[in-house]
Amino acid sequence: MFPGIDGFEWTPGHLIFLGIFYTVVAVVFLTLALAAVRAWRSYRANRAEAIRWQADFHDLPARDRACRHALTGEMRERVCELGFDCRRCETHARLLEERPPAQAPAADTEAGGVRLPLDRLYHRGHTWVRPEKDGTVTVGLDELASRLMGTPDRVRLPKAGRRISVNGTGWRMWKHGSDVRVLSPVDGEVAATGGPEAGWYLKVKPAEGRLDARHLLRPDEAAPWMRRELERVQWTLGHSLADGGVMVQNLSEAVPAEAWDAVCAGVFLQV
Amino acid sequence: MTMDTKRKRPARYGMVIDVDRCTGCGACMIACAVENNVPPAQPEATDRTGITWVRVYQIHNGASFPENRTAFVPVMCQQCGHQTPCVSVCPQQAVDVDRETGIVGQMPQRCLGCRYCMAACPYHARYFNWWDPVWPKGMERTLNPAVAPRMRGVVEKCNFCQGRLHAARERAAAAGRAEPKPGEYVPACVEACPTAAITFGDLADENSAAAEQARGGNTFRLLQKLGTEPKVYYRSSRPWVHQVAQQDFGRRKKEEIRG
Amino acid sequence: MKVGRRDLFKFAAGSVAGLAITPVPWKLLEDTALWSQNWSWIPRPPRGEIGTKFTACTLCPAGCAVRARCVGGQPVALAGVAEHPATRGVLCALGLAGHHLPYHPLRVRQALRGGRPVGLDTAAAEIAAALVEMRRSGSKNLVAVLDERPGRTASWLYRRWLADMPQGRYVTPPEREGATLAALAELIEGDAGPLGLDLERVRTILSFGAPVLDGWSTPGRVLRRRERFQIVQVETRYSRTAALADQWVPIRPGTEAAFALALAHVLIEERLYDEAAARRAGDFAAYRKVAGEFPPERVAGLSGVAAEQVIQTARLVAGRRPAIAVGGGDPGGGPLGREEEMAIGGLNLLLGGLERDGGIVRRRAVPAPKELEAGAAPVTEIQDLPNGSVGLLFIDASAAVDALPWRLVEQKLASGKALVVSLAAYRAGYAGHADYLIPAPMYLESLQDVPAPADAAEASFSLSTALVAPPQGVVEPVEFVGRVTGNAGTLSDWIKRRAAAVYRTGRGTVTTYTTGKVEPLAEVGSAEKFWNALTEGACWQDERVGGRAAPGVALLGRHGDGAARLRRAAAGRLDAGEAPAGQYPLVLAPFGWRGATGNTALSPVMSKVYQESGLRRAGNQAAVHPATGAACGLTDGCRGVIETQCGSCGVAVFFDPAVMPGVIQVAVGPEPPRTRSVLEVCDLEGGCSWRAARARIWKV
Amino acid sequence: MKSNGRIWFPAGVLVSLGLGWFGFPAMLYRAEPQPVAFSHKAHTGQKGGMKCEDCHALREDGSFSGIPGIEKCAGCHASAIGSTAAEKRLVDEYVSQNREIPWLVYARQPENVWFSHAAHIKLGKLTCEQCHGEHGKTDTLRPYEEDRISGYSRDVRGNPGGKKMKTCEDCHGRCGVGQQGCLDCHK
Amino acid sequence: MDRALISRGVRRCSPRQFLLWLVPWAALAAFGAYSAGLCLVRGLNQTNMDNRFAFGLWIFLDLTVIALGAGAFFTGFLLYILKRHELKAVINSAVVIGFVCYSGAVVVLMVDVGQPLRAWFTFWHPNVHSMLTEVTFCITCYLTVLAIEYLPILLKNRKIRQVPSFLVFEFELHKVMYVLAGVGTFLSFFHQGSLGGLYGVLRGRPFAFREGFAIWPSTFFLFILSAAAAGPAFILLTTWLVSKISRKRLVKLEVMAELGRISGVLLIVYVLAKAVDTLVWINETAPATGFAAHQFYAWRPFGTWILFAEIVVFGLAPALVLLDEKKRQRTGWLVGAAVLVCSGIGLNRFVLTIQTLALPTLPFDAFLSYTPSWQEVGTFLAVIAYGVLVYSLSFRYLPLFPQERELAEVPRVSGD
Repeated sequence: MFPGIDGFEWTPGHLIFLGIFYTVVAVVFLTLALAAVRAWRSYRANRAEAIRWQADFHDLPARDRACRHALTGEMRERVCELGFDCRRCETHARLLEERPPAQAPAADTEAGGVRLPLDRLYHRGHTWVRPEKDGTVTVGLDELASRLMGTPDRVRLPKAGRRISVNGTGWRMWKHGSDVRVLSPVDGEVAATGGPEAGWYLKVKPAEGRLDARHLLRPDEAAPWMRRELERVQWTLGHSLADGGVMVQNLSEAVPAEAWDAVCAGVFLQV
Repeated sequence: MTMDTKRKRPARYGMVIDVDRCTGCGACMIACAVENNVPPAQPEATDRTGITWVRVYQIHNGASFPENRTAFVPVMCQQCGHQTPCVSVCPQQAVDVDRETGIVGQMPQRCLGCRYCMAACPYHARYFNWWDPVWPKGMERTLNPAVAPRMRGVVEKCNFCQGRLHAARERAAAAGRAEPKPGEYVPACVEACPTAAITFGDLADENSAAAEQARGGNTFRLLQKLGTEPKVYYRSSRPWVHQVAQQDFGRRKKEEIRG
Repeated sequence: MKVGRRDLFKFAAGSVAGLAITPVPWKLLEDTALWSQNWSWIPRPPRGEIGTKFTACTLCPAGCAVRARCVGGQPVALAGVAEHPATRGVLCALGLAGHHLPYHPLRVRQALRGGRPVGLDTAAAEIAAALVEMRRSGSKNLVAVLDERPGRTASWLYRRWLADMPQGRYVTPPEREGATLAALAELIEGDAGPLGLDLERVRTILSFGAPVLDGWSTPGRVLRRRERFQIVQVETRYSRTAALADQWVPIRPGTEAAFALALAHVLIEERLYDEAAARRAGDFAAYRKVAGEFPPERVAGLSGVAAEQVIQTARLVAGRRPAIAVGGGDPGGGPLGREEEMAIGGLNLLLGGLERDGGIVRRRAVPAPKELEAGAAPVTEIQDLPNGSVGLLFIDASAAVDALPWRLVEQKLASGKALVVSLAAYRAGYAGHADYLIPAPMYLESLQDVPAPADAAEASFSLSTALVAPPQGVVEPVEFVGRVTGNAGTLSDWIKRRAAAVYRTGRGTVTTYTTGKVEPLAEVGSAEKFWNALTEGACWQDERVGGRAAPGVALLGRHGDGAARLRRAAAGRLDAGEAPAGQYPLVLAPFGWRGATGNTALSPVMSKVYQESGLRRAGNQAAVHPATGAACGLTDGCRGVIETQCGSCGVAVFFDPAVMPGVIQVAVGPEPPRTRSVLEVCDLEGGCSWRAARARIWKV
Repeated sequence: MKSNGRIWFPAGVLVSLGLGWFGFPAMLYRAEPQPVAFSHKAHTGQKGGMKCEDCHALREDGSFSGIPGIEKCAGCHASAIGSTAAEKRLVDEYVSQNREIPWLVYARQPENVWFSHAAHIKLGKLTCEQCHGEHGKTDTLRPYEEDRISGYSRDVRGNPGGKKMKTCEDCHGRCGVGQQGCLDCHK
Repeated sequence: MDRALISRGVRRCSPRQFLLWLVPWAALAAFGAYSAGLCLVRGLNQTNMDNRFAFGLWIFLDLTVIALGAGAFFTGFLLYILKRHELKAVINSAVVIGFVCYSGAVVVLMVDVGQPLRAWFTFWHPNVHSMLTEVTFCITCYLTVLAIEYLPILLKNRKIRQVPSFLVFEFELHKVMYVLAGVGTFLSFFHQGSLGGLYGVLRGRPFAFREGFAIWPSTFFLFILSAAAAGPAFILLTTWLVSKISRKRLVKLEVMAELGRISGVLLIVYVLAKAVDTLVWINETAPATGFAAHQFYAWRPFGTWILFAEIVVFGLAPALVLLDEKKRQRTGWLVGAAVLVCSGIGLNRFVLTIQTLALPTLPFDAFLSYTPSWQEVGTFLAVIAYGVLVYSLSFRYLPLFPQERELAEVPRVSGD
């Protein structure tokens, strides 16, 4: 196979055969090397979180990737292709321009027994963002997620000063022996951490000093979304969680162990 | 290197086996086994797993007593001269046709034991070492140093007693000749045949007895139509032998079907 | 420094990556492959200087000259010697692997008593004591030596020593290849002396079942001259000889005598016989009368050979003279029978084969030392011993060739306390029946003399020199017998004396193998030089006996009962038996190959012809015609049981359309262990023939 | 911990390299001293004056005699020449007991190789040195090294300069003999 | 621990139940490993192969398994090169099946050769004229490719992908997967063909010998076609089987139907080609080598029924079913046809390996039969057990069926 080995002869057969063989081997290993180099670069560029979301997002069932505008009924059956990052979405921008958001409702809304306070914006990963007066934002779990997690067994919050990015890992929680990555709703630097007992988790200094909220759901949009989310949870479970039209309080206990992962995956958008 | 030490022209060693002379005594098989260090059979070995570089087949005219007739056909590697089936299939060049002798050589040391060559050989002249070779204690002293014993898991076959060719070449070299003279190199089976039924020689040499006999009438080769140009010829004056040896197998009778 | 799990993973990954750029994996890959080419358990042939030595094969009486290729003195390959005048470079399959025999796994390396090791001296002392006790008690029991290869110097020694003992008998197996000549000698008036066959000039061989092309006689004499004669093979079995014979006459088992008489009938009727020979026969008229009772038409009914074929065979044989008729039987199937041999002898006389070129010729015996010839015990064939007469039997089985059923030997033993001492190299054959097993040297391990075979046309003498050292504890059989019987003697000394006796004849020629030179014995110079030549590879060959005065003959023998015996035998051997044909509808016909009938060990590589190819049927393999098999409920390849009046044995059954319907051909040969040999169920018929027996077979 | 996390991979590589290039070859070969200290130089030099062929000869049939037997040594060393310990050992242990010296042959080919000295000397006209180098002028015998796995002599298939099959093929190719039939040189 | 390895959003049986499922297969694999060990340590005398039956059960297994594993390359080819995106639903499963089949075949080959330690000689001293060389090179290369294709699936494991570097590598590897799919297709194409050529070139075996184009006998192309047809059918079959055993819906029926359609189209082409080839062989190739084709079928039980079964029962019939759009919508028809296709490929490989060797060539040869020894059967079963084990573990811990989560979330509608 290698010129110089016992019995090697240059014949057309050898030339063709070995030519093809080496080409194949070279292509395979170059491809592998290419993937490795790219991976190394991405890793060095701290793109891991973005990639994780990108990969997760594409692995989500199409139904879970429904566009916010489809949820509100503005459009029919639209599936998001941008990882819920409406900031980059032309359609969103166009729709926003065409139909500027109506005046916010007067009072907190509610969907299927989940309260959606007005002072905050909602992320598809079931977090909310509340701009504070000092220019920071507070990030917490919405009611569905809070009830699902109840009191987590363990929470690992990022240290202050750590940069987080939209759809990257905000923090991690453990419950019922499995872990949940809560997606960060904002880009920014962690200023302080709270916890379940405080009702909020992170205080974040938004990147570039101000909150770009285009990708976050306004409370009025959040209601249909939340109803849809409750529906999804119920499908996953295969039985109703409603208790007289209102979602059961102790959701975290009501979910059977074998469905826990599936429910968390559905709620927190991960695979 | 001077020219006179080079071989003049390639030989094409072959043999003509006179089927009418073969008594089926098996001397060729024994002489071959002795010469080539073919081990005795393991207790479990059968005619299907044993190793006999030359195997004497008994052929029948197909008739029943008393019209039955038998002839013995020794079949060894036929040293195919054209499209040698085993050479092209070996994945790692463990088989080659020596350009200077026309002998198909099998290199057990190179062989990985895939047995593809055995599937390729229509003459069933190739044998696989299903067992490690075992000689009774002490008998390893009687092994022929000119031939290396094979290990299990490799294929072997007749090579016209390459060890004898080596010895003949060495004797010739000692005498300053590049090649042995005709008759100085003769395979063991040829030498051992009590009825001198096998004529061995260089078929490329018009004057050799083998070439002469091969040219003569009454000869045939096995599976001639396959076009492999075997260098082992058979001769017989009995028409039925020609018929049987060249018939197609479909005419065999049902009771001969095993399994 | 804290070492985490991940660090260890990284280290391991680094090690693996690093290892790939060291020689380790690649060298290991190469070395393991090389190892597979050099496995330590694969034997390595010895290296050493390659040389040639000469000896002679003693595995059968043919005594073929052997050229041994030796490496460092050890023979690694045997071949024939083309220069040898009789054997002509021929060596049979057995002989070609003879150098393996010293290392056979069945080799006996220690004296055994009842299967257990015993010191050689103890064994000798015990046997000697038994002999003394026999003499003291005045027992009438005989002391016999069964010599499986008569004619050797050792045989002469046995005869000489036994002659000194009142109850000593020198016993041989039934005459096999020499039987026709022995029967002929009985038909010749006066002392015929040894006879031989002039195979060099014969044009037709009429063979009654003799394996002419399959190891018969001296193979070199027959096979290398195959074109010069034609063969008419009269045999039930489609043997190798029958297959290559010019004519095969398949006859029913046991009807050879009738067929021979029918031929005689035709020869006489058609006046094809040799008139001069007939004139010399005193009883031609009586013979003619006997033959007249067996016209081809009648014999057709007996033998199953059509009358026309009988007539045509007779014409064929008579028309291509010199012709000889030979019998002798089969190495496995036993002798043909004395009456049959008489009839065949008669045919030879009718064909005018006696004392003519290409016929039966007179020759001289190989001289033996005078001390031995004078007063040697007579030769008794074993069947002629009275039953139950032998008290102490020595069996020199070191030269066994042909089958001899143990029952035949057993019959002769005195009931009760007969002692059997087997002197053999292997635990094979009779070894299991012997009280004492004394290890004997094997071929190539001891010096032996090779006298002319029974049918040689002239006397000859050569030596089988030892090429390898015998194992410790091995003793020359004749020397052991001498020691026990109180006769000192070294075999090699006596062989040398015999060579001197040969030298003293001053006749004949000496052929040196290395040069091929043939010189008159007289010119050798001295007995010592003759001996040296013999040990280095030479043979002596007597000159042909001249002065052929045709003697008077008696076609029916000299004893007067010939006609009656012939008639009885010709009526058919099988019908003479007591077994009812109804119960035993088939005929069992054993057969075998010379030297391979189970009395001695074969080289393990003989597996090539038995086990690893279908070339030879192994012991207890039975062949039947498919129709017969189907009628008996057998299937091809099944196991079966054969039963005769004498017992039953297991066989493997094969269908072969070449087998005569109604006949079961069973191979006598290297048997699978712990199987009763088919020989032991054969009908012994008075001890001289066991070649056919009524039998039945069924599938198991 | 984070900072030294990077050294582990290269450390593994380095350790492997060290073991693979230096430890492994040392482990792979088993060195065995020759049974007797023999000086070719002493025999072939001024004092001995012998030629290679005096001891390593071709026999009549073309086969090569290899290393001479003890009787050849005994021809001169029947009694000790000189008083060295090695000489005494030669005489006491081998010559006087008529025992063959179990030489370990560096160039001993594996069983499957057929090599004819006759063909190379008589037809190829090669001199001893062309293959064996200046072995005849060495003063000591280096230990014989055997590959523990394959059992080959290191000279045959191990040393960078060892004679591998390639060496044979190259020469045969250059000289135009043995047109690459395997069984030309294998048996 | 176990649960933390299972992908989110899908349900798997309890560890206990899974263990109970694994134990018999593991036992079978252990028994097979013992059998194979015997063959390696004591030599191939442990098998019932012989000098005439130089190939036996194992080669049949290799050929069949590799043909069935062709789904990996063909699905990859359709998905990545021809952009049939609906096949994404089965690509992971196909890769695992391919990997299992090929690695199993290679392992058995290593047991099958007499001197596995010298197997690398083929790379060192290749005889480029041998079909087996082509097979060896392609299979090793393709197995490497399959391993690389398998890698991202492995890295997608919930636990493993928590390591960012693995996650990133998986992502980047996935992006270049089309290159590997292309290479895999090329390699697969060739060695499926060479496996066919393996027998087709045997001039000494007129039963198998075929004239061809350039250096390739017709069986080369027939094997490619038949493997390409059988691959999707086998994926269909395994998907259905896994779905039945795990009692989960794994892919949408459209995907199954699409697999069936692909298989059907290729199968009909194959059947036509095979029929033409058989006619040419009967009328030209066989007579030229001195044999009349009918003679090959004169030996019981290998009658002409085999030819009929191969072409009609296992070829034409399933092809027609799979080409019928209505029948394709019925799981029963789909699966039944897939079973026929897969059996047909087995029969075809059997005929080429076993029947070829059983037939005599010399006029005085016997027709032989052969029964594998328990060691051979054990090794055979071990490959199957190995496949089941690897697949089961992959199914449990790796996301093999992307549609599973989606299908699991949809409320079950009766009649679906």
